[in-house]
Amino acid sequence: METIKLTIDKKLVEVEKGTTILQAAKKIGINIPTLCYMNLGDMNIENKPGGCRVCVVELEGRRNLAPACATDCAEGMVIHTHSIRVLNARKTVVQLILSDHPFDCLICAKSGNCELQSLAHKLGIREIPYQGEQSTYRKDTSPAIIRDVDKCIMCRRCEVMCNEVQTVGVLSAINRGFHAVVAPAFEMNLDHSVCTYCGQCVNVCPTGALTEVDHTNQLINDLADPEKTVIVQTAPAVRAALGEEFGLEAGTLVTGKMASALRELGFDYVFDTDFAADLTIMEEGTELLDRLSKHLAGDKEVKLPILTSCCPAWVKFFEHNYPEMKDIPSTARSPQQMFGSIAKTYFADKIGVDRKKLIVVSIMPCVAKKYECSRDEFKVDGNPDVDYSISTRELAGLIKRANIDFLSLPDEDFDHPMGESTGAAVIFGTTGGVIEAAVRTAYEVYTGKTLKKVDFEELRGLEGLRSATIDFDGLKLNIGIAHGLGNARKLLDEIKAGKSMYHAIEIMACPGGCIGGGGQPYIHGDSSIIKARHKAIYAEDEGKTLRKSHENPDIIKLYEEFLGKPLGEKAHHLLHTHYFDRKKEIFID
Amino acid sequence: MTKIKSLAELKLKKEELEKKLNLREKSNEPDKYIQIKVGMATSGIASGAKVVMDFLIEELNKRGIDAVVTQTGDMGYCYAEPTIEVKRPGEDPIVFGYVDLKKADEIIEKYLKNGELVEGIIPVNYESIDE
Amino acid sequence: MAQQIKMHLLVCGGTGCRASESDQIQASLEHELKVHGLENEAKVVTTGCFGFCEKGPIVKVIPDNTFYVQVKPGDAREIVEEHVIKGRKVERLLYTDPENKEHVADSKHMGFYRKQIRIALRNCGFIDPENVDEYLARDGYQALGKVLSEMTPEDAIKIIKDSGLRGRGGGGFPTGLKWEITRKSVAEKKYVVCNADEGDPGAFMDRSILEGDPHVVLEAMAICGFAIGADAGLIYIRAEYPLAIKRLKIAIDQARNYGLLGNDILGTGFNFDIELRYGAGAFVCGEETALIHSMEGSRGEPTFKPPFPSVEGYLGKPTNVNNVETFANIPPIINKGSEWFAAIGTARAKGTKVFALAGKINNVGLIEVPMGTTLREVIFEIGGGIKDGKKFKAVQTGGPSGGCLTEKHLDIPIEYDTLIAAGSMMGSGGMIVMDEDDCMVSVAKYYLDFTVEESCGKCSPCRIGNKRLHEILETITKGQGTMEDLSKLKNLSHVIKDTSLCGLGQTSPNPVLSTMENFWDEYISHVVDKKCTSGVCKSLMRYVIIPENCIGCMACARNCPVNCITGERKQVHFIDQDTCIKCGTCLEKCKFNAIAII
Amino acid sequence: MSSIKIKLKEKDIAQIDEICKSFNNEPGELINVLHKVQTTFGYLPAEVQDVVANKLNMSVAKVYGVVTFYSFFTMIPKGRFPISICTGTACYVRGAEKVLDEFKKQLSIKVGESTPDGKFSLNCLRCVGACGLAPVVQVGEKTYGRVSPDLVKDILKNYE
Repeated sequence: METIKLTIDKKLVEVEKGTTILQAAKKIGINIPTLCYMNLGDMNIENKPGGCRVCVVELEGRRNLAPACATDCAEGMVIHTHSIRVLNARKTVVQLILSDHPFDCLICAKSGNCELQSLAHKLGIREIPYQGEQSTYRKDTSPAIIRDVDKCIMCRRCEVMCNEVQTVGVLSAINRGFHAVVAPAFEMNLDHSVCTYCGQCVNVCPTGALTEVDHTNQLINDLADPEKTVIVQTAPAVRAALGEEFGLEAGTLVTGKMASALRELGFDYVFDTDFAADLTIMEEGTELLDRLSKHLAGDKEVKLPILTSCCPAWVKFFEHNYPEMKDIPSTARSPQQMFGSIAKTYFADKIGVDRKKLIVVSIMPCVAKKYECSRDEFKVDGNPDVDYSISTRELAGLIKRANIDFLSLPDEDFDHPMGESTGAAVIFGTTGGVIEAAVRTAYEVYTGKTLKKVDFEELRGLEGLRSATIDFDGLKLNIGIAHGLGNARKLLDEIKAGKSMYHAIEIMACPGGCIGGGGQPYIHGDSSIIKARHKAIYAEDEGKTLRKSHENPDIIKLYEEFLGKPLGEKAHHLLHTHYFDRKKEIFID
Repeated sequence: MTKIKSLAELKLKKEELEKKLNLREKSNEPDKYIQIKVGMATSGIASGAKVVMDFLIEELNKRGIDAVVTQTGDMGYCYAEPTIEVKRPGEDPIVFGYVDLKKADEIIEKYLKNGELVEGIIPVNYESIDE
Repeated sequence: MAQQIKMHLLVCGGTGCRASESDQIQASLEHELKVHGLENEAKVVTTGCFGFCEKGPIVKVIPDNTFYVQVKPGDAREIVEEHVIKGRKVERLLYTDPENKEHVADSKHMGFYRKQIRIALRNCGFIDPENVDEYLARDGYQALGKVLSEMTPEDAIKIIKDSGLRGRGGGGFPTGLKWEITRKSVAEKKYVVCNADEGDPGAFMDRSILEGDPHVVLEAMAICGFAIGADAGLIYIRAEYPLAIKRLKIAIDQARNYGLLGNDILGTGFNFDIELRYGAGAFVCGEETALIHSMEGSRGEPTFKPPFPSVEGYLGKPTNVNNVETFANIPPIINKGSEWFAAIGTARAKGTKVFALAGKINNVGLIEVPMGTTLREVIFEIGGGIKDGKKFKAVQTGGPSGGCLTEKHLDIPIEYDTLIAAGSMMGSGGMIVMDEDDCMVSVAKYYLDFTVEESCGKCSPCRIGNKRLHEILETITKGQGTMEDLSKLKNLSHVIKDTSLCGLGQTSPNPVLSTMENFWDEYISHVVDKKCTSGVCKSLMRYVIIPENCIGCMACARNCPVNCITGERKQVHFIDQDTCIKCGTCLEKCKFNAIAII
Repeated sequence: MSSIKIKLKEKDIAQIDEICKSFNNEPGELINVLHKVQTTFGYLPAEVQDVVANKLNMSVAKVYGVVTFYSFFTMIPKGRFPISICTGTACYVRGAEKVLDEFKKQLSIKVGESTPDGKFSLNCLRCVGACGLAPVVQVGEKTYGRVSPDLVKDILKNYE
């Protein structure tokens, strides 16, 4: 590999050809500030528009300043990252950005997590000499995401996520010059658009321009209401990330502390979505085997591959983009919704509470889940199965607000009956997990044999598109896995063209699966955090005594006492759903 | 239009076409060429100036002499019409009077080709009739 | 014997003259010739722009080079009856020399044309742009033939390099070097792009070339294609130029019919064809990366260079982008040789440059002069000096990216580096002349207004910084500026130049910096004295009554739209400054010079 | 930028379809397509952009992003007599701003707007290249040169 020698702030550094000044500086411990730049190296996502001009550096012999993020190193370069010229330019640029930014930091949802705020702090900005017109736009509140475009700084990260990574295409830079911002077509509201609410835009937004809808105040009121029984379910990916908000190293599992914090907050029952994940496997796995055997028997009516349906953003994505294939995904509801459905029937009966007085709250690594629980088909007489969903970030905020010293909390268990789960359910939290869990169960059901090894390494990893063939005792089952909607689109297009080789496909909207969900703690460009969460999920799985969904005793009991059998009538009614053609559902306002 | 299939064909084409543009090409740099001005006022036309002018243009072209033939208004020598002014490159202009076709032919053959003066020169003391 | 055509009546068919009904002049002339049975003796030819737009529409009579100005359709009869038939020039339509007030009959003797050397414009106003045969007659496509049949691509590049030709679009990058870099980029597909997105307000040289000589661009692009190894060309042209688009389309069809575009050009096996792409009103698309994104159907936002288009351009393929005027120089260079070209101009800038002269100048129009000609020659000799005998104040070169130069710069020779050294730039060749009535703060504000409107919004210094610059200038012209504003202007200007992503932002503060440098006093008088000496900034103007002259006729008071003038008949009147909207009606109505602006 | 709601007829959609097809439904031809469509409809209402996006298989957000980027494209229907005032530098220094102000005053509309009766719309454009005639005003296809503020009334009278 060809190397290049250059000088940065009087230090000599040798780097590979193709290294940017920003990377070279980092290598020798010089952290040049950036704002629009984003590099999620492990996920292969990069945003480098060179637009904010915060990372400019002085390059000897060059007429103007160079953006460190976009300029490749060249032999013999002499670079100054903090000369007076650079410092003045950088400060002025940030002052300019601030001059067209609302001054509501104190009450901004992003306060404390805002990259613009920390930058202003880092650069010691104490005044904004360039005052003038500020752009004003309408605030847009959807079921999951709030857009406050006044705070858009045109970093274009969300645009990259929405278009290049997710291929959803809701957001685009619009207008020109001073009025340029990122927005949906015609500045329409998100709920009129094809937005999937995956929340990847929220995850990368450096400011408060894109945030999730806040349900914490509603929760606080419900918890305080003596008339109401408030129960909670927590998704698997939450426990692998919540600790980050309390300064724990990424990948630290906080399952026990989380359970105890939820109890402290005042929930009447602390349950686990993992319980519902095991239930999902029972239904979805059975559906897979059912469709598979019919297909193998030559039934032309039965289509393969079967697609997972746990992810609400993914569901909305195919409803908008591939409605003609809406009979392909599994009809199984997501774990969140299965939980809600069982909670408001089986469990409500058990504790003798009317479903209207029973508040089911979910803690999700996701913002699309907020939208999912608002869907009409998940309501009974207008009462939702899951009342609302709280993101990992919101939960952390609540814990802090309630003066709970999270780190010194004891580890506690979930309540019964809906707190029992297996390792198969835990791995729902990461890409490949759902299908691995399904395979664990389907294998044993199909072959009648017990798996010697439950770990299917071939299904794991963080590659955006993966495939593996699992030997079901002679039946070669082709499995496809996609995370990130752009990758999903590739598999969908294959199916549409009749070229798909898969029997079953797992799709998760967010890169990394739920661990990289739109409701997770901000990673601020550090994709190694996703990796750490990924590891933690498998560690939790490994630590479980039960690792196959069909072995979950409370699930077995649930079928015995209440549901009957998987895909049975009651199960069909409570645990399955149907999909809508949303192709024409675009409104222009 | 037929396609031009080689550089040689393109050159031939140019030669053929440039004749049509000759008029403009020459007037662009008139000093490089013989300039002939034909007095074409009413009296001139009556006395046959137009015929002379047409003859000159036709014959110069036929005999391969590059010249710019323009018409001009009354030259002020009504008595001697038709009159023409001839200016060879780098030389002073000369005005001929009573130019009929025969005289025109003589002017072409003798003066234009070889610089030999012919009879019928009107002595003048100005540089050009236009200025 | 068949009558021979002995007279050509050239009618300008450029946009400017077309706007003054030159197409009707053409029709009337043709009609009159027919009426007089002269169709076989004289012919009417529509040409491109003569350059002398100030006095359009122009009709030029060949062979005697009679130059008729401001012709109306109704003048056709007189031209035919007097000039064509009787050989008498129509005196009243001749150009009048502003110096000696005499009619100039022959365009060769007009001051406007005397100092010009026309290379890029050589066919403009000379040939019928819709007739390929006229182009062929003037050595058209000979250069292409020569390159294809007798040269290697390297030979062609060498000639262009040796000629010293530099890009005429603004940056002045050596054209031959650009071609060489694109040639050396290895790819299975490459493109030649002609940048015809002329966006400088007040510049129209590219449009004139496209309208007056479209084939030269096609020929040059094909030559470039051969040199760099491309078989596809794209012309990115402003949609606001319908006439140029029409003529380009005709030219492309004609060239294809002759086999001068398409496959196996001139039997050499070389394939090259050209398509048009339309701009849609975005100045920034003159920047080559933005232009490429626009051609790809996206927002015309520039991207950071490198990679340069020569390496990674249209659809990710190596792309050579040159502007119209640059291309227009290529065929003559190939035909006449690099030495011929290099002999024109100065040591560092070869050849000629086309300028669009506009503003407060007598001869508005398009001119072409050798590099190194002085501003004084251009403005006072070719341009005929300042309109209405006013005093020259400044000349703005380089469009919104350039700066304002003053009296003291008049004798510098015009070339890329000297203009930059003087605080301006060549740009695409717009030259706007200003006189004593122009307020330089307002001029700077005008340009910033343009930049703010045309900024793409991608990078923050340009998006927000220019807006703030404009706002500060606005404050100053309103009389609310402070000295601190002036230092803010300076710092902001430097930072915007230093940090902006593309050429637009990197040069947009130039009008501010150059006016501050050259007209500091004017800024001070706006800020400190609250006065606009040119009388442009309304807020700084006060209409007052001169008591000695006021006879109390009440004309001003009666006509004041806001009734802010009071006073009894035969008494001195008074203008209430708080109510006055500075419309100037009183000044207009007063017959006694009793109203003054202070 | 919200626009007036319109309902597209079958034949309008067929027309857009045809235009897109003539460019092979190529997303890279978006700008050429929009030019053609705007020529056909006079402007680019949201519904039309939606159809274009659909036909070219691209996101309507991107189409809108392009439409709002280029000043040539408009989402507001132009008046029957669109008035464009050249504000290029040559026209500016020869008084275009005053002419523009007079038009605004006479028509009581701002730049980019149409009169309530849909008769006139007012726009600025950058240099039509007729700098010899500065200041220049175009009304539809007709160009007026050397316009001064007091000529504005007369120009408008031509369209009564």
